[in-house]
Amino acid sequence: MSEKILMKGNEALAEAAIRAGCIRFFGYPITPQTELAAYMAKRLPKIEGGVYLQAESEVSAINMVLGSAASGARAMTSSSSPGISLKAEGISYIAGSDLPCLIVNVQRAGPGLGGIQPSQADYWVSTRGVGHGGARLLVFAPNSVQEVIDLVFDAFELAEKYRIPAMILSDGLLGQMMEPVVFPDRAPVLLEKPWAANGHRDKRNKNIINSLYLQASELEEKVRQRELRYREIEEKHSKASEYMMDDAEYAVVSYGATSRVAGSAIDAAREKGIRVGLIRPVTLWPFPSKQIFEKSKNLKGILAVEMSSGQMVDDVRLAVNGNCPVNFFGRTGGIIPTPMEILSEIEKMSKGDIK
Amino acid sequence: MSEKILMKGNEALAEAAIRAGCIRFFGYPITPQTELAAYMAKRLPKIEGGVYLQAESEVSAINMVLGSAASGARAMTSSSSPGISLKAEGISYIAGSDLPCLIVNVQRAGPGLGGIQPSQADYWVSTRGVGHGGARLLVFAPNSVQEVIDLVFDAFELAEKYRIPAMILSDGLLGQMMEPVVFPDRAPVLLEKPWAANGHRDKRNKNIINSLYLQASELEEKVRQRELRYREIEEKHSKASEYMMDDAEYAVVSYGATSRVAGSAIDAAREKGIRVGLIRPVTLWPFPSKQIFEKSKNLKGILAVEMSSGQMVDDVRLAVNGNCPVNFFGRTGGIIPTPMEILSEIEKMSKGDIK
Amino acid sequence: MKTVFQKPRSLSDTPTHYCPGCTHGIVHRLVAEAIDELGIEGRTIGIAPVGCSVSAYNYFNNDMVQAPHGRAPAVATGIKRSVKDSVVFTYQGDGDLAAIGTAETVHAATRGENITVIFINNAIYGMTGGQMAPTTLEGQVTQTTPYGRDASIAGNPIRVSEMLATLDGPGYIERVAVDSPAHVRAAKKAIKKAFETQIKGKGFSLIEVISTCPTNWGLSPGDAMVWLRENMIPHYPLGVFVDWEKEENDG
Amino acid sequence: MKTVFQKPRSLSDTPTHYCPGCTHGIVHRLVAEAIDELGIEGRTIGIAPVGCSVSAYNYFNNDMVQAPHGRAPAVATGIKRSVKDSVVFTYQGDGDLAAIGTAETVHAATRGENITVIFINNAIYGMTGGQMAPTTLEGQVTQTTPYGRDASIAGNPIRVSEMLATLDGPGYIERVAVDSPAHVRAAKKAIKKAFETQIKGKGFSLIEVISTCPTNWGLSPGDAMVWLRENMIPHYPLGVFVDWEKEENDG
Amino acid sequence: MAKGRVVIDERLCKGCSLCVINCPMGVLELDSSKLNEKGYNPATPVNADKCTGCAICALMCPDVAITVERGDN
Amino acid sequence: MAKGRVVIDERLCKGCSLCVINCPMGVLELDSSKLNEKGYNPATPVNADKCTGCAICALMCPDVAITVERGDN
Amino acid sequence: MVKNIIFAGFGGQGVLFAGKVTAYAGLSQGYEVSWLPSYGPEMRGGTANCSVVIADRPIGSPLVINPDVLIAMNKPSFEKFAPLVASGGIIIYDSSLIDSKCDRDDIEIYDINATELSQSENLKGLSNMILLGKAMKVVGILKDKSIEEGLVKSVPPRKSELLKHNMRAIELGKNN
Amino acid sequence: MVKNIIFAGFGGQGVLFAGKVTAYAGLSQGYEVSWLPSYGPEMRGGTANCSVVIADRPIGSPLVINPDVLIAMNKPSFEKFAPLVASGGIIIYDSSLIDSKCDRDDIEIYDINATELSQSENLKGLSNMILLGKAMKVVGILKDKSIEEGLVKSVPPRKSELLKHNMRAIELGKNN
Ligand SMILES: Cc1ncc(C[n+]2csc(CCOP(=O)(O)OP(=O)(O)O)c2C)c(N)n1
Ligand SMILES: Cc1ncc(C[n+]2csc(CCOP(=O)(O)OP(=O)(O)O)c2C)c(N)n1
Ligand code: SF4
Ligand code: SF4
Ligand code: SF4
Ligand code: SF4
Ligand code: SF4
Ligand code: SF4
Ligand SMILES: [Mg+2]
Ligand SMILES: [Mg+2]
Repeated sequence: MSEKILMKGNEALAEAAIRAGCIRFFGYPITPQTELAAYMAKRLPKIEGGVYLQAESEVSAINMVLGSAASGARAMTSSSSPGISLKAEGISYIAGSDLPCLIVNVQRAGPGLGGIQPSQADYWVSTRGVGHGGARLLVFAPNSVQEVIDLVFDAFELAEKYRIPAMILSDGLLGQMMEPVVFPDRAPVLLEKPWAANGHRDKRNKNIINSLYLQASELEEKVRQRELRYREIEEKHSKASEYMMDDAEYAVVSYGATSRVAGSAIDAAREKGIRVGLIRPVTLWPFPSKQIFEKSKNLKGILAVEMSSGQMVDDVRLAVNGNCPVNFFGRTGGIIPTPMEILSEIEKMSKGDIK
Repeated sequence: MSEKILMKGNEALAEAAIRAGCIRFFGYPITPQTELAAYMAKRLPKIEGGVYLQAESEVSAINMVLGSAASGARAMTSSSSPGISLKAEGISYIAGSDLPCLIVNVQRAGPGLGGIQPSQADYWVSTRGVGHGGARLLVFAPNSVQEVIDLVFDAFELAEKYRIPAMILSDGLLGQMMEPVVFPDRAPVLLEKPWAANGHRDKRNKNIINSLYLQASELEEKVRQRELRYREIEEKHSKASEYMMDDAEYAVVSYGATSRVAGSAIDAAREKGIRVGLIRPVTLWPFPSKQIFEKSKNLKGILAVEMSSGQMVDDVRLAVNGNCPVNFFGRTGGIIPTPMEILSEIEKMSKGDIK
Repeated sequence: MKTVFQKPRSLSDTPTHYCPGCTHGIVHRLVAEAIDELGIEGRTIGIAPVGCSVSAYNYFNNDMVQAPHGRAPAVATGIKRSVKDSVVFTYQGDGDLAAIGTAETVHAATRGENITVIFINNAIYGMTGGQMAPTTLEGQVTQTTPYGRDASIAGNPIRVSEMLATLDGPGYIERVAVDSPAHVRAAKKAIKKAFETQIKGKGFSLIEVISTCPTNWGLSPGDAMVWLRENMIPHYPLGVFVDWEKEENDG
Repeated sequence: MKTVFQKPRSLSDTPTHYCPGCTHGIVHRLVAEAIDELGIEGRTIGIAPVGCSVSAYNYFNNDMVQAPHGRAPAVATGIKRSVKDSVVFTYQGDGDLAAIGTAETVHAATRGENITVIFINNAIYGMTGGQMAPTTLEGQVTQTTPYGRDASIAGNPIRVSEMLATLDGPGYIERVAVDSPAHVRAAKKAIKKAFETQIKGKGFSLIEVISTCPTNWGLSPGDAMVWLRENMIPHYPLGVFVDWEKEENDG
Repeated sequence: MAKGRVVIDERLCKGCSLCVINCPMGVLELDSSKLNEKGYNPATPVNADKCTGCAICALMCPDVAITVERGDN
Repeated sequence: MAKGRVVIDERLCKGCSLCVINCPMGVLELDSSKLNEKGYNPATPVNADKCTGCAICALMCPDVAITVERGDN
Repeated sequence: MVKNIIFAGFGGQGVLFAGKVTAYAGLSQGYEVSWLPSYGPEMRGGTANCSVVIADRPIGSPLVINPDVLIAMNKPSFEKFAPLVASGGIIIYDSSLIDSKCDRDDIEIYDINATELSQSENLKGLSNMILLGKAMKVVGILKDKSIEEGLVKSVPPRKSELLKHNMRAIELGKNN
Repeated sequence: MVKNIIFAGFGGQGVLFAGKVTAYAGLSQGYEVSWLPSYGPEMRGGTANCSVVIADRPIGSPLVINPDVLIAMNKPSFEKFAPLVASGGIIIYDSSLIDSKCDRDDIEIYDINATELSQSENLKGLSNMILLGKAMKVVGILKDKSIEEGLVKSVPPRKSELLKHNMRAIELGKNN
C-alpha cells in the first residue's frame, strides 16, 4: 500500500502493530483509545494465530500481555491514563521479568477520572517507570499519524533487543485525528527468543520467567545488569528532531501533539524576527539530554511547552543543568494550547519578561 | 505514656495514627508492612467506631479509603511497593477528588515481585504522583521510629488542611526495627469538613465528591486551583534537617533509613578531617529545594545516597541547578549501604576522583 | 384533578445526559422514588460508577461520591463503615460491576456488606461506544465482537445474580427488567425492598435491572425494549435469588 | 525388589522451602505425577502465584512463569492463547485466587479458558505470616482476626468451587483434600482429570485442594490434618461440581 | 371530560416514544412539527380526551418529562 | 524378609511425622538422635521388617523424601 | 495556503463524514490535510463537530479554534462558532434549522435551506452534503473531481450505491 | 561506646527474643538502642538473626554487618557470621550444636553447651537465655538489674510466670 490514505492515529497504530508482527492484543475499553481496540477486534480474528481478547480489566489485560510475552510472542495492550495506572504493577513485573512488549497510552486529562480530552500529564509516570521499583520503559512520543506508524516498528524492535517494555505515549488528539499515511515496506525484525517459556519440548532445559529474587545480592545483580542495558540505551537510542535550530537564540522544547502547535508558534515568531527553534524529543526515555545540553550552551532561554502543569520540563532542566534559563508554559484539563499563546510566551522570553 | 518503650516502626506508626485520630484502616497484607495491619486489627475493634477491614486487594483497600475519606473520616491504608502500584489509580482519584488520607508505603526492593528487603526505589512514583494525571502527594520520610510518630500527626493535619493525600514513605528497615519511643502529648487537630458526603440530613445542600470534569475548561480550573495549593505547600512545608553542615565543603543528601548510615559515614569522614555534612530531606514532596540550592552555592560537591539506582538525585540536581557537582551512590535489591561504602565515596569526592 | 405522578423529590432538576429512551432514566427515577418513600434522603449516600451513569451524582439529591471504574462497592464500604446510620447505594453498569469490578462485587457480597447495589445490565459498554460487556449475549454484535460474540473466544456471558446467590453474605438479590409497565412496577418494588434490606441490617442487597442501550444496540427505544424481552430475559431469567425474609420464615 | 514409589520425573531435585508437613509439597508431587503420566512435560507451562508457592518455578521441570499476586489466570490466558498446543496450569493459594485474584479467576472460568487451575485452600495467607484469607472459617484466629473471624465484620468465607460452578465456562471443577491417603489418591485422580479436560479442549478446569498450613495454624502437621478434616471439610464439602463428561453423557 | 391529564415538559422530552408506545389509550404522539432546544420532536397528547390518568406513560418515561393528574371528580 | 522397603533421603526430610502417623504398620519413627543439615530429626524405619511396601508413607510425604520398593519375589 | 474549517451540528447529521470527504478531497489535490473530530461519550443528540485543515505546508495544530470556514448545521453550533470565525472568513449555514443572526461585517455569510431541500429532493439525511456543495463552491479551493474522489474514499464499498445520492446533494448545494 | 551485636540461630530458638531483652536492658541503662530482625516469609526451620546496637550516642545503621559481639546458636549462623566479627570482637556460641572451629586470633571466642544445659536443667527452649547470660558476663556492659528489667519488658504480662525460668537460665549462663 503506497497510496496515501487517511487514517486515525489509533487505527494507524493498530495496523502498524499488525504489520510489525504483533498479532496478540489484550485490552480493555477506554476513551480515547477505543478505535485501536476496535480495529484489532476486526482484523485479528482474520489472521492465522491472531489473538484479540478483551480482558475483564486493565489489570488482567497487562498480565495477559505478560503471559503472552513470556511465551515469546509479540504482544501489546493499549489504554488511556486511568487504565495505565491500573497496569502499573503488571508493567513493573514485565520490566522486572525482562520481557519486551508494547503498551500504548492514549493520554487523557487527569487526575482521577478527569476528562477525556488530550493531555500529556502522564509524562512522569511513563518516564520515571510506571509502578514501583524504578524500572524503565522505552517511551516514544510521535507527533503525527505517520510517525506513529514508524515508531511502532522501532518500539517492538528495541523492546525485544533489550528485553524491556516499550510505550507509545500518544494522546487523545493524536489518537483521534486523521492524517494521510503511507505504510512503509518494512519487514519486522524478529529475534530468536531462546528464553521464552513456551514448553521445553524435551529439547532444552526449562525456562523460567520471574522477577523474584529473595537474595538481595542476586536481585541487586539483576538490577545492575538491567541498569547497564539502560545506559546502553541512553547512549544509543535517544532521539530528538530539530526545527529552525541552526541560528536559534531561543528554543521551545515540546513533544507529541503539542509540538505541532509549537511549530506553528515558531513560524509566527520567526515572522516577527525572533530567532527561536524547536527541539522535539521523539524518545522521552531515553530523553535526548545530551542534545539539549549541547544546544543549551548557545541559547538565551528555553521554553518547555506541555499539556500538563510541567513534567517534561524537569528533564529539560536536568539536561540543561543551569546553562540557560528554562521556562514553562502548559495547559491542562484537556485544553490544547494555541499557537498564539505559545507565541506570546516566546515573545515574553525574548523580551526578558520571563527569565 | 512518657516512659520510653521499644517499638517496631510499623507498630509505632499504627499507634501514632490511632492517637492522631485515625480509626479507619483498610489494608491488604504484604511484607514488610504486616505488623502495621496486625496492630490495627488488634486495637481498632476495641475502639468505639474503629474500623479495621482487610480488603480483598490493594485496589479495593484504597477505594475503601476513598469512600471513608469522602465521608469525612480520617482514613488510612498501608502497603508495600507492589501494593502501592495497585493503588495508583485510586490514589490519583483521591487526589483528583481533593480528599485527604494517609497512605503508608513500607518499601521493599523491586521491580516486579523483587524481594522483601528494604529499598527506596519508589521515590519517583511517590514524589511524581503515583498514578496518572500528575497529582501530588505530601511525602514524609522519617528516619527513626520516633520521627515516624511525629510525622504521622503532621501528615494527617497537612493532608486535611490542603485536602490532598499524604504518604509516609517508610521502608523495610524502618518498619521492622525497634527503637525507644515516647508518644507525644499531642491532641490531633481536627478540622470541620463541610464538604464531606456523609448525608445532608436535610440541613444543607447535597455534597458531591468527584473527579470528573468533562468540560476541559472546568477541569483546567480545578487543576489550577490545586496547583496553587501545591505552590503554597512548597512555600511553607518543605523540611530538611542538617548535620555538620555549618562548615561543610561537601554534603551528603540522603533520606529515611539510608540517612542514618550516611550519618555514621559522615562521623567517620570528619574523623579523617573531611569537612562533610548531611542534608536530610524530611519531606520528599515538597522537596527542600531552596535549602539545598542555597547550601549548594558554597559546596564543592554533593553526594546523593539512596537505596535505589538513583531517583532522589534528580531532585537534588534540579535544586542545585548546576551550582556544584552532584554525585550518586546507591545500593539496590534490598541491600543497605554500609557506612564504609559511603565513606569511601565521600573520600573519592573530596579527592576529586569523582566529579 | 390530583397529581398522581410527578418527579420524585430526591431526583434533581438537572436534565439527564442519557440518550433518548435509555432506561438509565427509568431506573434513576425508581431509586429516587424508593428513597422518597422510605424518607431516607438525608442519610443516603450514593456512589456513581464509571459508565453512562457516571454523572448520576448530578441527578440525585442525596450526597454522592463518584467512584473509579468498578470500585463502587469498595467506596460504598468505606462510607458505610465510617457513617454508621447511613444508607449507601451504588449504581453500576455491567462492565463496571461484572468485569473490572468483579472482585469488589463478589467481596462486598460475601462480606454481607450492608449496602444496596443497583446493577444495570444492558449487555454492553454504553459509555465507551458499545464494546462487549461481560453480559453481552452470544452472537451479539458489538464494537469489539464485530462478528458476533463467540463464546469459545470471547467467553460466556455471566449471570451475576445466580453467581452471587451462592455466597453467604447477600440478604436480597432479585433480577428485574424495565421493558414494560408491569416490569417497571416490579422493579420499583424490588429496589425498595433492597433498601429496606439494608435499613434492617440484613446484609448485601443487589437488584439486577435488565436494561436497554438503544444507541449502541442500534435500535429505536421501542425496538430495544422488544429485543430485551426476546433476547435478554431468556438468558437472564427474572426472579428473586436471595431473600432474607423468606430464609427467616423458612428457617 | 521393584521401585514402586519415587520422585516423579517432572519434579525437580531442588528441595522445597515449605515448612515441615506443609501440604503444598504433596500437591506439587501430585501435579508432577499427572504431568508425567500424561507425558506432557515438554509442552506444559506452569504459572507460579504469589504466596508460599511463589517459588514453584524452582520445583517443576516444565517451563514456568511467575505471575503477580492473583493474576495467574490472566498470565495463563496470555500464554495459552499464544502457544496453541501448550498445556497451561496455574498453582494458586486462596488469597491469590479468591481475594486479589477474584476477577481473574471468575473471568478465566466464564471464558472457559482452556487452562487448569490448582487451587490450594488452606484458609490462611501462609506466606505473609498468617492473615485472614477469603476462605478463613468463622471464628478462626489469624493475625488479622485476632479475636476470631467475625463474619459480620470480616465477611463470610467463600466457597469458590460452588461459585464458579454457576458459570458456563468451566469443564471440570472438583474439591478434594489431602489429609489422608485415600483423599490424596482421590486428589491425584482429580488433578489428572483436570489436565485431561484441558488436553481435550473441554474448557476451564479447577481443582480446589483443601490443605493445611501447620505453621500459621499453630499446629503440628499431624494435628493440622485432623483440624482440616474436622473443620474445613464440613464447610467445604468434597465433591465434583462441574464435569463435562457427565454433562455430555447426560445431555 | 377526560379522567386524566398529562403535562409534558417539552424541555425534558427526548422524543423517545416510549410513552407513545405504552399509552394504552393512544393519547400521545411525537410532534414532528416541533423541535425542542435539544433537537428532538417532543411528545404531545393528541387524544387528550381519552386519557385515563393511568400514568403508564410517566412510568415508562426515562426523562421524568411527564406529570399526570387524575380527576376524582 | 519384609515385603517392602523404604529409603528415606535424610537430606530432604523435614521431620514432619506425616509418614510416621500414616504408616499402617508402624514402621517409621523420627530419629531424635540425629539432626540433619536443616536442623530436623529425620524419619527412619524402626520396624523395617514390617514394611509391606504399600507406599502410603510416600504418598503422604510432602517432601518426596521417601522411595519405596516392593518385593514381588 | 492554510484553510481551517469547522463542520458543526447535531450528532447524526453527518458532520464528521462531511469533514472526511473534504479532507480526502484536499488530499487528492496533493495538499496536506488533517481531520479531527470532537469526541466523547457517544450519545445521541449531543452536538458534534470536526476540524479539517487543508494546507500547502505541514499542518501545525489540527484543532481549529478560529476557522476560516464554518459550516453550521444547527443553532447551538452557529452560536458557538460564528463569533470565532477568523476575520475574512466564511460561514455557510442551514437556514432550515438556524434563524440566528450574526452581525459581523468582517466575514462572509451564506445560507442554504439544506434540510428542507434534502427532504423535498428525496435526499433525506444528506443536508450535510448539500452544505458541503455550497461551501466548496463558495470557498473555491477544491475541484469537483477531488470532491468526488473524496466521496469515493469516504463511502465504504458496501454502501457505494449511496455515492450518486451524495453527488446529487453536493450538486444541489453548489447550485442553490 | 557502640556495641554492635548479632544474635543468630534457627527460627524458633528465640534469637529475636534474646535480642529484644538485650535492647531493653540497654535502654534501662539509658543507652540508645536499636533492634532489627532478619525478616522474610515466616517458615519454620529457616535461620533467623537480629541486630542489636547499644550506644551512648545516636545510632547510625541499625543493621549490624561486622558485630562486636556474635551470639551463635547454630552451625550455619556460626559459619556465616564468625568471619564478619570485628577485630577485637567476641563470639559466644552453643557448643551443644556447633562443632565448627574458627581460627581467628584477633577475637575472643567463648562457648557454652547451652542446649544440653537447658535440657538437663529443665529449662527447655531457654538455651537462648543461657547464651545471653554468658554473653552479658563476658561483655560486661549490662548490669544484672538491667537484664532483669529487659526481661520484664519483653515477656508479655500473661506469660509472666516464665520470668523466673528465664532469669534462672541467664544465671546459669553467667556461671558456666
Ligand atoms: C480504569 C478505567 N477503565 C476503563 C474506563 C473506560 N470506561 C468508561 S465507562 C466503561 C464501561 C461502561 O460500561 P457499563 O459499566 O456497562 O456501563 P454503561 O455505560 O453500559 O451504563 C469503560 C470501560 C475507565 N474510565 N476507567
Ligand atoms: C500485590 C501484592 N499484594 C500482596 C502481596 C503480599 N502477599 C504475598 S503472598 C500473599 C498471600 C498468600 O496467601 P495465599 O494465596 O493463600 O497462599 P499461601 O501462602 O497460603 O499458600 C500476600 C498477600 C504481594 N506480594 N503482592
Ligand atoms: S449509550 Fe446506551 S446506556 Fe449510555 S446513555 Fe446512551 S442508550 Fe443509555
Ligand atoms: S507458611 Fe503454611 S502454607 Fe506456607 S509453607 Fe509454611 S506451612 Fe506451608
Ligand atoms: S396517563 Fe395513561 S392514558 Fe393518559 S396519556 Fe398517560 S398512559 Fe395514556
Ligand atoms: S417517554 Fe418521555 S422522553 Fe420519551 S417521548 Fe415520551 S415524554 Fe418524551
Ligand atoms: S511402605 Fe507402607 S508399610 Fe512401608 S513404611 Fe511406608 S507406609 Fe509403612
Ligand atoms: S513425611 Fe517425609 S518429610 Fe515428613 S517425616 Fe516423613 S520422610 Fe520426613
Ligand atoms: Mg452496560
Ligand atoms: Mg492460603
